Amino acid sequence: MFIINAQISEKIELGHNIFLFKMFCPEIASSAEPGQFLNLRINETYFPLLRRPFSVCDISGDHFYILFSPFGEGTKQLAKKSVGDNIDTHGPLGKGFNYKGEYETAVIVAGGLGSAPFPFVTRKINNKKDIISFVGGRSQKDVITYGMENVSTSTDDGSEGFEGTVVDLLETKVDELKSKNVKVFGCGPTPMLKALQSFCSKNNFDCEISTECAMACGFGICQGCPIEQTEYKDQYLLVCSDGPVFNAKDVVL
Amino acid sequence: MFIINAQISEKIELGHNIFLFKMFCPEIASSAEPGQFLNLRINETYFPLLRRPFSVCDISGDHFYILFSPFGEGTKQLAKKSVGDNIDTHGPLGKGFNYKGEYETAVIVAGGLGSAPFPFVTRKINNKKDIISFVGGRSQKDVITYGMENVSTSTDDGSEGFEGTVVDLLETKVDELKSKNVKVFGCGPTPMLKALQSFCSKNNFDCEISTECAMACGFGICQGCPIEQTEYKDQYLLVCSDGPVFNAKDVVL
Amino acid sequence: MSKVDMSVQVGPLKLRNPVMLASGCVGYGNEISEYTDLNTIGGIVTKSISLKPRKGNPPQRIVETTGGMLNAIGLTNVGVEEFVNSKIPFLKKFDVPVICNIAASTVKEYVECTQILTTEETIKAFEINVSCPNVREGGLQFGNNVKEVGKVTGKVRAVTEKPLIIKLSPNVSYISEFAKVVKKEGGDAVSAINTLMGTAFDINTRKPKIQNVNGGLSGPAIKPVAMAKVLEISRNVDIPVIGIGGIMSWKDVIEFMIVGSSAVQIGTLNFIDPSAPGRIVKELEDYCAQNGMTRISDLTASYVID
Amino acid sequence: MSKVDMSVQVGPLKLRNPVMLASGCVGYGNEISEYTDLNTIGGIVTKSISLKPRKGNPPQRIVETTGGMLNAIGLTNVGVEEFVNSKIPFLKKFDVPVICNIAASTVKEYVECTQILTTEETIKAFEINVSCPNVREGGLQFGNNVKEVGKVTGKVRAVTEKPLIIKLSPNVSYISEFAKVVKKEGGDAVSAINTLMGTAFDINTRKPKIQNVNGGLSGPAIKPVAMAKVLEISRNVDIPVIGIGGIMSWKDVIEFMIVGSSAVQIGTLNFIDPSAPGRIVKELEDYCAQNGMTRISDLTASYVID
Ligand SMILES: Cc1cc2nc3c(=O)[nH]c(=O)nc-3n(C[C@H](O)[C@H](O)[C@H](O)COP(=O)(O)OP(=O)(O)OC[C@H]3O[C@@H](n4cnc5c(N)ncnc54)[C@H](O)[C@@H]3O)c2cc1C
Ligand SMILES: Cc1cc2nc3c(=O)[nH]c(=O)nc-3n(C[C@H](O)[C@H](O)[C@H](O)COP(=O)(O)OP(=O)(O)OC[C@H]3O[C@@H](n4cnc5c(N)ncnc54)[C@H](O)[C@@H]3O)c2cc1C
Ligand SMILES: Cc1cc2nc3c(=O)[nH]c(=O)nc-3n(C[C@H](O)[C@H](O)[C@H](O)COP(=O)(O)O)c2cc1C
Ligand SMILES: Cc1cc2nc3c(=O)[nH]c(=O)nc-3n(C[C@H](O)[C@H](O)[C@H](O)COP(=O)(O)O)c2cc1C
Ligand code: FES
Ligand code: FES
Repeated sequence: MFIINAQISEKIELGHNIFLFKMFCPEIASSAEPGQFLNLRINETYFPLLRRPFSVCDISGDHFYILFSPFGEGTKQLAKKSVGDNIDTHGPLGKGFNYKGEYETAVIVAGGLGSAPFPFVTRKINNKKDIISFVGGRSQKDVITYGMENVSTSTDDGSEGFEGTVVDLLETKVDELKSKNVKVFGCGPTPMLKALQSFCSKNNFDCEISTECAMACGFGICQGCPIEQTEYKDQYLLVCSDGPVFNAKDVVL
Repeated sequence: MFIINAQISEKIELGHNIFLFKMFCPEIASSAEPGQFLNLRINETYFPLLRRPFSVCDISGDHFYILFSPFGEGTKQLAKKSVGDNIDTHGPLGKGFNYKGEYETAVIVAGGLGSAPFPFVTRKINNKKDIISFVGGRSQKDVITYGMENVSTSTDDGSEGFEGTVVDLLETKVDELKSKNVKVFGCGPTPMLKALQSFCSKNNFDCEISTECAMACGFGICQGCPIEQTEYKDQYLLVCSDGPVFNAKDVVL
Repeated sequence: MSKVDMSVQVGPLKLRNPVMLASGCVGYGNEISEYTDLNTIGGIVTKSISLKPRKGNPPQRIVETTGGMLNAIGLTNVGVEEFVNSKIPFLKKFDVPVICNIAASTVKEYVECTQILTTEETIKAFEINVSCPNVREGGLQFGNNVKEVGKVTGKVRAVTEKPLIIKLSPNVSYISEFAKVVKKEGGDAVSAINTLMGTAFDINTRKPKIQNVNGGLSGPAIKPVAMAKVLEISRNVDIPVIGIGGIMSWKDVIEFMIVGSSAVQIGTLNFIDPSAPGRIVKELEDYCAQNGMTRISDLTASYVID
Repeated sequence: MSKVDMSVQVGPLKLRNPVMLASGCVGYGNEISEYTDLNTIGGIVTKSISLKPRKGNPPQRIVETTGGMLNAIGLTNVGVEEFVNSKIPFLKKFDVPVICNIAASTVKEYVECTQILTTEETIKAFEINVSCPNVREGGLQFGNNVKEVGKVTGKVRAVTEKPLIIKLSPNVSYISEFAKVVKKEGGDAVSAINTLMGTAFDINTRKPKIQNVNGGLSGPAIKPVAMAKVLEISRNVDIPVIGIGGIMSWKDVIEFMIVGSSAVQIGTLNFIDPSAPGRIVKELEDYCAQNGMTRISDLTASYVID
């Protein structure tokens, strides 16, 4: 784990208010795993005070990518940064996706900004397993398919792809999925992850989800990010250090 | 008085860590008087929380100038701004120099960043009265003579001009000054203003000084900036609205 | 957009909207009236008035801290007489409820002040400042002592029929105990909070940055503390609360109302942007309209706690 | 540059330098040891330990505020037994004074915990947390009640010879009253301050942003309040103070020492920059050397007040 300056080397606007930053940082680029995250100090002042977590979106050579949308104070300030600016970065942090296993087909399920970790996951799995990706959003502009393979889309308002949630879309493909030896990888808002969790449980699909929680430290020292366990109720797990990726069976959302 | 965006149209580095910003703002440019100040909101966040006061350094057409040195949090952030950036500006505020009067020769005395208001004062007086300027600093790099006329300099370490304080320098010219009908205009650190005050009192020179005080509001509503009166001891004056310029006879430093 | 009823009731005091200007942060209204039309705001609370004029503390009185500021003004004010003669006439020109804030060093002085001022028609209510942390003789002991606060409330109540608001100190363990005694002694409402006690030192001179050593902390830094105090009162005592502390936007006003405020006061923000109060009133109205609310007062104590 | 004596004495407890890591902000030292060499800091205070393991509060436990953060962890901890079995062995590997922080709901539980742990050689001192604002049964009533704090101090004193530090609540009017009773009952030092009580609400859901409703405010926003509390104790009670609250840099450490701290603790800053404590130690040493100081402890209570 590093606390290190990463320099913005490219600033790409992927779509309406969706930013992709390419950051130069060999240390992180060479050590990050898919599903891990980086905790960024937005600036040197105390506004915002705490770091902000972002998934490792992708890695290429000495660079890592992050993908985000200006939303609150921190992400708004981040969006205003320019090429050449340095950002104090803590990471790679947390436990990522267990993408290696025995399965044949990776089923990627992303909602909104939940697409962020999947370009890197896709790059790692590609050519080793089949990939089917399902990407949902509220509306067309919220559907982020950057860096993903074999994509079907859904929108709540029907402005693109299937009309309904991404898990509704998944339901329509359940027979096809059942015919394969799949492993599901999900990331998105908690209600979506809940739906995905019960969909996978019902259909007995192995499923890993990347969860979110307000964080203070991002590396296990503040106890700020508890998540309830399915089995062992006496103790929470920590999203930042036991996760953010968990097997869907192990946690209560 | 306005609360209005002023846009940086030029950013000049006058010397080692001394900045001159040219700001586009017709409303302020057309209404400011020499010795008044502007209260700048450094950014939209609460870091820093309060505005920061800067003298109107000069006016030209639709522009005003400010002169400053990165020093604390606010001025450091200000120094990082770029041409094109807007700065939320409150002003013009306070009472400026009474430069019109009956005198023949204006004697300008500035210490360090106390030079800030004098380019504008000089522009206003020039061609109407004689001007003699005395500019002091700790060392050569602290002597700011920008926009001033007929300048003698002093430094504490003797690295430029007279070796000693600017008031020491003034002392050496006392006979010459006494032979004229002078009015003294001073701005600089409080110890310098004190020395100037007693110098002028001793020699019976009419003298106006621009004072400094920590401020919260800058326009008379917080009572944060008191200055003791010479005569009427029951009540303070306010630096921001009764000043910042006072007749040296009227206030206790 | 439908018309929203922006008026609120703080006990017997009716305001056209919940946004008031806090004591000590708008002087006597003159300067701020150039930036915010006083006819559009809910009310203005004057700088604390005492029986005799007060010079206040020597400089330095102000220092900025992270997300806040310390002040030790020392209740500089013109005194009751000058207030009546020169400040009230200005405020009379506006159609805005004037709440007169009173500070004193003894119960007797609080009573005398109120007695003199209660006949002034322009004054629509009193706010009794029992909580100024910067005056050595008075203030602190009152504000942190339940019995004294009760006594001041009762005695002042006896000499005025006008709405009586007690402004509470946050530098106590259980602020609701103070709100309880205010209610018991006939107070109509409480204001919460005044500033938190704080200090800052210069590491080179080793001297306090403000001459009075301690000052009162205000600004967004204290908002979470102020919110908790308002909520504590709201959950434990049936008395209207005026929420104060670190309000910087219309969102903060809503948040303060949700935890129990009937109205709010804006302090430090006026120094940074004196046009903010007027703008916030408009933004609140837009918010209510957009959310299909008919009365802003429905927000008061609308918190949802499992 | 001449060699500076960086050591400080907190009552009977000698530290190699004044920079300690605050309870609850460094877990049990494992994670932070990757960023700051524990052998270089003054001391580490463990997360509050209770007799039995505690699950703590449900999420959301954290929310950021202006210049600060609210937390309501709820004293999540592994309990005394697991602490001894699995956490102490790790800390044993370092040459750093371990101060064991204890939290409990009853005086009896404080005593039992201390009794069990006092035999652990690795533990060099106890810090008794009488001031956690997030635990409903315990904590608050102790911390805001002078008698209870006195009682806890006396009873715990009776069962340990090790240096005994009481960590005080800031949510009181006169913190020096608490320091006085600690001294009287045989406590060796006080830590000031724990977090301020605060809250924040979501204006859309109208629910508290943290599940526990109230949380503890920490970070630079509270520094002026913490400074005033330390100064109050230092001016009124002859007992060593460990200053805590919003320290973000070496300058803040100096400021806390000037107003009376013998040592300090760093909390929230660890979350933002876990390498800061080690760096601050170096920066302090440079500052002292550059200013021709021979002993950093000379800074303690070196304030100049006219
Ligand atoms: C492990 C992890 C990985 C993440 N990866 C990405 C990513 O790749 N791209 C991306 O855009 N975002 C990502 N996020 C979310 C991102 O961290 C938040 O959007 C960001 O912290 C918001 O900061 P802000 O200052 O803009 O908003 P703030 O001003 O901090 O927040 C605005 C509002 O949103 C709420 N909020 C803030 N963060 C969260 C959260 N995590 N969950 C729920 N509510 C929240 C706040 O309470 C507040 O009410 C990730 C979060 C986690 C925990
Ligand atoms: C009427 C007026 C006109 C001014 N004009 C100019 C100008 O033209 N150019 C210029 O460079 N500066 C000017 N100043 C001073 C300028 O406002 C301060 O330098 C600035 O506020 C510092 O802000 P900062 O955030 O950089 O420093 P901060 O971080 O706020 O301050 C750093 C340290 O300096 C102290 N400090 C801050 N301001 C003052 C002050 N005014 N007096 C004494 N100590 C202070 C603080 O207490 C703190 O300890 C003027 C001040 C006044 C009152
Ligand atoms: C400079 C200043 C002066 C103040 N003077 C008074 C006063 O005279 N009487 C009073 O009751 N409160 C006074 N206050 C307290 C404010 O009215 C308010 O309670 C406090 O500042 C918190 O609100 P804020 O965070 O919005 O500023 C003063 C506050 C400041 C900052
Ligand atoms: C997330 C968090 C958890 C904390 N847990 C404890 C604790 O278990 N015991 C305790 O005595 N103090 C606890 N504290 C209080 C800190 O030790 C410290 O007193 C406080 O945070 C102020 O210091 P700071 O502003 O440097 O963070 C905790 C603080 C935070 C932010
Ligand atoms: S965010 Fe601090 S422990 Fe997870
Ligand atoms: S700075 Fe507020 S009155 Fe002068």
